[in-house]
Order: sequence, then structure tokens, then C-alpha cells
Amino acid sequence: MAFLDNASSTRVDERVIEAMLPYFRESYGTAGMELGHSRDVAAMKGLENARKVIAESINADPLTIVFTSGQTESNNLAIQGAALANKDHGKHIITSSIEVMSVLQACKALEKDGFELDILDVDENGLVDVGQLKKKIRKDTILVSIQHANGEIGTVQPIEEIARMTSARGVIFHTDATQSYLKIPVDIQAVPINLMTMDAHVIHGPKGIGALFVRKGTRVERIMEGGDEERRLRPGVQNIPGAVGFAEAVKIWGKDESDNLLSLRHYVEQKMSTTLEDYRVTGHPVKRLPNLFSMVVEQIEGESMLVELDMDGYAISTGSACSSKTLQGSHVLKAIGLRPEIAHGSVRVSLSRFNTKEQIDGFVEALVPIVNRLRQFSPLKRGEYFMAKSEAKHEEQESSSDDDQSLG
Amino acid sequence: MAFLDNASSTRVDERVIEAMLPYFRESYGTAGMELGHSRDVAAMKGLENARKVIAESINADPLTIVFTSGQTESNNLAIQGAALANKDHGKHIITSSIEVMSVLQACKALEKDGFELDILDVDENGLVDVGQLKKKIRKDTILVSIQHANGEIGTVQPIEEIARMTSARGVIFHTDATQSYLKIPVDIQAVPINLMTMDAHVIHGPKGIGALFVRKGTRVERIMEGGDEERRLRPGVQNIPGAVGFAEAVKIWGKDESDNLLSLRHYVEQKMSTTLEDYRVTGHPVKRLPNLFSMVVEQIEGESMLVELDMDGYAISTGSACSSKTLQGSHVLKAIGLRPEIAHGSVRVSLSRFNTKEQIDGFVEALVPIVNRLRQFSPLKRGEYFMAKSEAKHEEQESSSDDDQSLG
Amino acid sequence: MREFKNPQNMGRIDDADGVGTVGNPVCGDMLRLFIKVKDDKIVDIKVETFGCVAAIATSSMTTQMAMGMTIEEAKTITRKMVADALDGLPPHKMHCSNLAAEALQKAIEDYESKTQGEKKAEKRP
Amino acid sequence: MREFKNPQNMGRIDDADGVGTVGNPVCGDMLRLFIKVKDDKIVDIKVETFGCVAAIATSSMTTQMAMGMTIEEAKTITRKMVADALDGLPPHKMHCSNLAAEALQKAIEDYESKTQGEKKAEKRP
Ligand SMILES: Cc1ncc(COP(=O)(O)O)c(C=O)c1O
Ligand SMILES: Cc1ncc(COP(=O)(O)O)c(C=O)c1O
Repeated sequence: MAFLDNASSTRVDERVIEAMLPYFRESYGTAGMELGHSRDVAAMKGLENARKVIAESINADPLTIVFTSGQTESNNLAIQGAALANKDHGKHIITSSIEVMSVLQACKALEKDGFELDILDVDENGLVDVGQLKKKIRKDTILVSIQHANGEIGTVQPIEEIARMTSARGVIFHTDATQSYLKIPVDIQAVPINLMTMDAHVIHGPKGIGALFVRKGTRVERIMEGGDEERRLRPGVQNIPGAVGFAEAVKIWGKDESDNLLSLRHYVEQKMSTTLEDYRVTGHPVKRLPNLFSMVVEQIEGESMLVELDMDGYAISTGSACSSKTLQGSHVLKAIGLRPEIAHGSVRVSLSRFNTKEQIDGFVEALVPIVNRLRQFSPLKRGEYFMAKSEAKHEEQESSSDDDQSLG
Repeated sequence: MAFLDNASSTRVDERVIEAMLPYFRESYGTAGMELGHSRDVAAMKGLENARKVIAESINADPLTIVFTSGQTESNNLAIQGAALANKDHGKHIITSSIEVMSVLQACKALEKDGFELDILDVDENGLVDVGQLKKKIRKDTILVSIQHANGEIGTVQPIEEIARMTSARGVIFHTDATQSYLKIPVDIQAVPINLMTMDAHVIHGPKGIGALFVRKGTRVERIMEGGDEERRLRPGVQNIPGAVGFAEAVKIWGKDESDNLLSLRHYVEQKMSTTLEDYRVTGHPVKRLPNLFSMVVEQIEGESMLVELDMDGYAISTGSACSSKTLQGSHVLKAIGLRPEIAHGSVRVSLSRFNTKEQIDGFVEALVPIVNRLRQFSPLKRGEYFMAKSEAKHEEQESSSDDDQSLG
Repeated sequence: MREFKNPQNMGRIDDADGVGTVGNPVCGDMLRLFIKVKDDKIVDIKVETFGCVAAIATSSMTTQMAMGMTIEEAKTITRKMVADALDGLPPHKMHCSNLAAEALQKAIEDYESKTQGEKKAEKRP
Repeated sequence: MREFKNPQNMGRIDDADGVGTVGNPVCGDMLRLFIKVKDDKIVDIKVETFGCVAAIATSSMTTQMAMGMTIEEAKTITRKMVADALDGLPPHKMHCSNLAAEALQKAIEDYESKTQGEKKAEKRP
């Protein structure tokens, strides 16, 4: 089995499992008390060492790292927390149209509480226009949330530029760095990001643990009530084995790992370009996650490819509407202007340290006959990949007034 | 090392670790898609089987179980979520003075949002008076939150009676059952509880995973935004290994386990009564968690005992003010009317399946000389254990106007 | 899954007696179903499917059911029959399974409208 | 930790020359410190402590420092000296470490007020 869906989640590295085991078996105390019994002290040391490791990975102070249950919670804490803590300064928030649901929905939920929201368009490569962002900033803008890299198409945003610009204007900048963390290093001393989301489960760490970097002086309110844990920003007994596993995943991340992933991605690209017909790479051609290759394959639908590939032993993902419970296609593929029937043909390959060139060879060799067979009985003809932006807008309005019946 | 602090957290059972490993190593997919690749399908099956196991343990439908990151999140989701979803029906909430911080603080935070809060007193055994609760219920009462069992003194509340009473009045009833779960079985078909908090890490499961039972028809709003996971009540990639471990902990809970814990607690009580002088058991003499023994030892302070016992290899906990970062003594010991200097002498022994009579013998034999030595140089004389309730009220007002300097 | 892995009767019939098209690639699935009729019996049937696994599987299932049936028999093939035969589709996939049966009915309508034309032509002399 | 495990000079002196009591058990820690003085030197010192580990450890440390000192030397023992000697108490425990030095100063005051009374009595004849 070749697992090529590492942007969804990753295999937990054996060294990470090893690192967690003592915290299940021996140091299973909590980290509440300063002068607790030995098991609590050992647990607390594990937790605080983990915090140091995460902090060092972004050149930050350990005091700025808040452990959470993962990406969704970090994003909610950042956005709800910063909005509520700073509402006296203004009510305006800016985000982009290709953020993950936890960012988009958290921002939209704030609209109901009287906040005003601007959602930035992206270009056909998925890039936010910093000039446009700059223009949208108002006197009462308190928060900008733009992801570091997109999990579906891999496009990397110019967060350094955005951070400098927002910082100069006294606006809080949050970035969801879940997909880019470690893969594209960030030095928090050099880049004035205020809040940054990280998650363990996409870097061979466990599920259920993430972190939020909170710059000193950035005001954030907690969104869950309770005790004083995590500098009162995230109460409750900490997931200490999770934090230790998270830190181990960070420690074992190789110096060459991003380069290796990029080489492997180049191999995918080359192999694909010499073997497959009528597809188009999505995401920015250069500013892209080293481990992410995504494309749309013309005339066929992604879920069919996914299921056939799975039978042949290859795990990929798709942004096809068929593949989601709500039958809504990927909002990201829509945002970059893909026609719905084209977006249906989406295939995402996301790599990890456990993938090999042999797996890629096997994958592409399995994919081609599947595509050919599905194309053979497709009622669609070779067509246009992109619609004009205005057309896309129009479609969007139409489809939002459709009911579920008409989707599929 | 004898670990007698199992109400804080517990050793993860080897069988639980074994059950989780395949979800770290092989079934590390997410549970987002219905027709995903095999790893996702395997992950989803693991998650849904876990949900079934938790559901069966309280005789509920799997659809009523929402996985969360633990007690704190379950309590916040229940209280914030139910209050916000039902605010059109009323603004009045009732809880008790001995709830955990996540319940008390979640209720208090709602006061700032315009909700009205009544906090019920408890008697010297820690019991809520159902008659008093009944009288406090108003036409606009929407939520009552009373824990099943207290984690510091072990007192078990009459939740069946409370549930029947609130249900008859159309008031939502939430109970934090973290400490009692499995130890005191609850049949959700027989008892009209609306919301119930459970957590894995006090029943030999992992930290970072808990659940909230949400009765069908009980309206709750989610407190974090994101995707559609967990019936939209708790978005984000689920902690699947955690859920599987949680379920395994439930499966291996022995039929006789509560009885065994109670026998061991009786052994502690007996041993203590024949060996130690000038102490008093706290909590209800009969309606108490089978695994929890707590007491206050006269003339001495708990942290000192804790540290000395730890050096001798015994882990216990204390509600002494010295043992918390804020230097606030246990609000529970205050609520049952203990004088502050008496509350300082608190010692909690909480048992698990890994404890033995030999450990108890060793513990009591270690405790007695420690108590004697500390008493020898205590400036306090043998005194009164309890102050009148009115006196306690007075003290509370005084101390809340004190600044940190005066605490210790 | 078997139906999906080895779907039967996929493709087109160039000289079909009836063709039915349903769905819209913009919204999701699209099907085009072809029938060849002889002596009121379906003697050949093929389907082109763009869409999810459920749509492909029900396409295959529907064509296998209809093959060899009389037109009147084929008219009784409903969504429900197909779904039951495939049993246990996730609820949100139910509407995909409707498409093949719908396409079949449309193809039959198309055939009937054409043959009624022919019959009228036959009656004319 | 060593100071806590084997605290020195714990207990009381029944015929003490000076006694200092600080703290309040209601708020947390309470200390009572006893000194015996001969030729202006502290020749015996004992302390009763109710309170946390830090209070006990600093009680022990303070009494060891003061033992053998002249009254004037003992007056220079400050909270800071004790905390430094124990080095690295958690911040929220700092105030506990103040108590022992405070109790010592109070005991010295008590001693001086008593001896001044005596000196006056001596001068009287
Ligand atoms: C077992 C256990 N879990 C969790 C907590 C803290 O929970 P919360 O943050 O919900 O007050 C405590 C605190 O007493 C506890 O004893
Ligand atoms: C790796 C990964 N984690 C988590 C999520 C879901 O996150 P959220 O609930 O924050 O949208 C996604 C969704 O795309 C994802 O790809």
C-alpha cells in the first residue's frame, strides 16, 4: 500500500510512538501543580520540554506556545480569541477564500456577533494579492487571517510581506501554518506574525495535539473556561503524551526532508507529464508546498479514480463534490476559477518521508489505465478547463440557490 | 512507587496502548469521507466502533456520543453550547459551588453575556439539596449543571432525582460524570439526563480524549467552528487513536472493578482509623466514589505531607492552598465549611485497579511518622475542625479582599 | 463495489433506437444511456457515466437488469429496485442511484416517440 | 529539598529570650521563631512552622544562618539572602520564604525590647 494522502494525515513515526510510551506507562501524572509528586513532576517536565522543542522550531520563546487539541482548536482560539479580546479597537476582519473551514467558519460566525468580514479573492494559482489586502485594511481592522500554505493545491502565500504590512498598521496577523510547518521554516523573530497554528498529525505526530503561537503582547481571550493551564489560554488537563509525541516529530524532522520531498514531487510531475494526457496542475507552479502535487484530470470524476486507485493499493484524495458528505465541491478549486465539472476531476498527491520513487512509478502506471477506462465511457468531451472569473461568480450564485437534489 | 492519585489521572492500561498502536501505524487516515481510501475507511471504522462502545456503556445510541478533547471541552460544549442554543427560552442557569473549574467558570463567563446564575450551596458532606434546587428553578431556567461525583471529596449527587425533576420542568440537565463514569453506572434510557461529560484519562485511557452525551432533541450549539465532523457539534480531525483507546478502556473495565475499589477503600479507612490520630474524613460517609478517600489532618499542611510521602514513594494529592499556583485553597473544602487552616491539611487518596493492600499498608505506615514529625514543630494546637457556615461566609469575603501577600 | 470495479455495458451505441441523458456535469453526475430494441425487447444497452462510484455502479446494475426485458417490463425498473439490488448505499448517495433509472426511462421515452412516428408512417399508405 | 527533608532547628525553646510570630494559618503559613541570646550572640534558635515546603525549608535555612551570629549580624539576614541560598524557588513561593526572615527580625525586636527593659532596670539603682 502506498499512502499518497499525507496532507490529510500521516503515519505516526515509530520514534514518536516510542517517545510517547513512557508518558502512558510511567509519567502519567498531570502538570497542574508546581510542587507535585514525582509522576506529576515528570509529566510536567515532559510537557515543558515539548514546549521548548516546538518553540525552538520557530525561534520563539516557550512561553509563547499554547498547546491545543489541534488545527481546528488553534484556529478557533486565534480567531475567536483575538476578535473578542480586541473588539474595543474595531470590528473588521479580513481572511481569504481558500482558508480551511475552521478559519472561514470562525470568521463567518463572528459576523453574527457584529463583526464585519472581508473575504479576499485569490488568483488562478491560489495567490492572495497583497496590494488588494492592503487596500482592504481599514482603521477598525483588528485581524487578518491568511494561511501559510493551502492543503489542497499547495500554494504558499507571501506571509512575510503580509506580516510586515499588518504589523506596520497595528493589525493582528494570524496564519494557519498546519500544512507548511517544518516544511517551510518560519523564524518568528524575523517575521512579525502574531498568531500561528501548528498541528502534529501532518508531520508524523499523533492526532489530537496542536499548538498556537501567541506573540507576547498579542491579546487573545480564551474560548474555553476552566483552570489556569497553558497560561489560562487553554484550560484543562494537557494531552502530555500527545505534546511529547508532537515534539519528537519535530525533533526527528530531517534537515534535508523538505528537499527530499521536493525532489520526489518533481519526480511525480515529470512522470505524470510524460505519461498522462489532458490534465492540469493546480496551485502555484513554483510557490508550492514541497510535498504537494494536485491536478484536475479532464472528463472524469475524482471519487471514481480514488476508489479504483485504492483497489490497486494507492491512497490519494480528491476535492470532487462526490467525495464529501454535503456534496459540495472543494471551495478552493472553485476559488481558483475551475469549472465545476473540471473540479470534479481533482486528484491530490501528498508525499511523506515514507514514499519512494518506486511507489510513484507504480502509482502513475496504475492511474493511466484507470483514467483511460473511465474516459472511455465518459459522456463528456475534451473541454475547456477554466471559465472566466465572472462566469465562476455567476455559477456560484446559481448553485447556492440550488437544493441538494441537483448536486452529485 | 505506589500511585494513589488516580482521580487526577491514571496509568494507561497496556491493553489500551495495544489497541491504539494500529491507529498510529496503519489506520492513520482521517474519518472525513464516506467513500474514502482504505486507510480512511479503517480509521472511520475504528472511530465508529469506539463510539458504539462508549454509547453502550451508558445504554445510549451511538449518534448521541460526541467525541471531544476531554472533560474541559465537554463541559464547555455542554454549558456554553446549551446556553447559547436555548437563550431564546430563558437566561437562567443553576450550578453548585463544588463543580470543577470548567463548569463554574463557564457558567460565570455566561453571566457576562447576560445570563443569570445561581450557585447552590452544599452541606458539610458536599451534598446538593434537591429541595433547594427545585425552589431555585424559575420559568426562565434553561440549564442545570450538577456533577455526578466530586473529584476531591468523592460525594455522589442524586442525579437521578435531579434529572427527573428538571426533565419534568423542561430544563436541560447537564452532569459532569468524569469521576463517576463506569465506577457508578448510568443508564441514559432510565434517567432523563440531557448532557453528560465523560473523559478517558481517569479510567486508564489516554489524555486528550473525552466525550459528551447529547440526548436527541437537546439543542446545543457548537463552540468551535469548522467542518461537519461529530454531527457538526465538534469539527476538526478526530483523535481516532484516542477514541479507540478510550473505548478499549471502557471494554476492559471489569464487572467487579467498582466492588474491588470499594473494598480497597474500606481497607484504607479501617487502617487509617486504627493508626492515625486527629484527622477527619471529608465527603459523604456513604454516598461516595468507591475509589476515593479524602481527609483533613489536623495541625499540618498538605503540601508538606505530599512532598514527604513522595520521597517515600507514595503519590497522593492535596487541596492545600500551598499546592496551587494561585495559592487559593480548594473551593470544595471551603464549600463544605472547613476552616482554612484545616483545609490546608487535606490529603486525597484515590485508588485504581493497580493498587494493592500492601501498598495501602506501606502508605499508612509511611504517613504516620511524617504526620508526627510535622506536628511536632507545628505552631498550631489541636483545634476545631469546622466553623459555622456564617463564619465561613465572613472569612470568604475577608480573604477575597486580601491581596496575594497575605496568602501562603 | 463489484459493480463498480467491473461495470457492465459501459459505452455508447452509435445506432441506438433510444437515448436518454440526465444530470449535468456542473452539478455532479451526468449519464447518457443508449438502447437498441428488437421485437419490443431491449437487445442491447450501453451507458456513458461521468460521476461518482455510486453512479457508475447503478449504471451497470440498471443496464444488466434492463437487458433482455420488454419495454413494458423495463418501465417498471425504479430507483428503489436498483438501490435495493446494490443494497446499503450511504443516504447522501441515494440521488446518484436515481440517475441510471431515470436515464433508462428517458431512453424508453425517446424510443417510443421515435417508433410512434414510424408506426404512424407505416399506417399512412 | 535537602533543607525540607532534614530541616534543622525545628521546635520550641521554652525559656526563649525572644519570640517572633508571623503569618496566619487562615491565610496559609504560620511561623513562630525562638532565640536564646548570650553575650549579644544567638546561642540557640528554634522555629515552629505550619505551612508549605518552602516555608519549612526557609525556616531551616534562616535558623542555620542566624545561629552563632551577633544580634547586629542577624539583623542583616534578609529574605533575599535566604532565597538566594535556597536558589530557584518558584515565583509564587517567594513570599513563603519571606516569613522566616521576618520572624527572626520580630524575635530580635522582642529580645531587644525585653533587654532594654532590663538595662533600664540595671541603670536604676
Ligand atoms: C481528573 C481531573 N481532570 C481534570 C481536572 C481539571 O478539569 P477542569 O479544567 O475541567 O476543571 C481536574 C481538576 O481537578 C481533575 O481532577
Ligand atoms: C490535514 C487536515 N487537517 C484538518 C482538516 C480539517 O480542518 P478544519 O476543521 O480546521 O477545516 C483538513 C481539511 O482539509 C485537513 O486537510
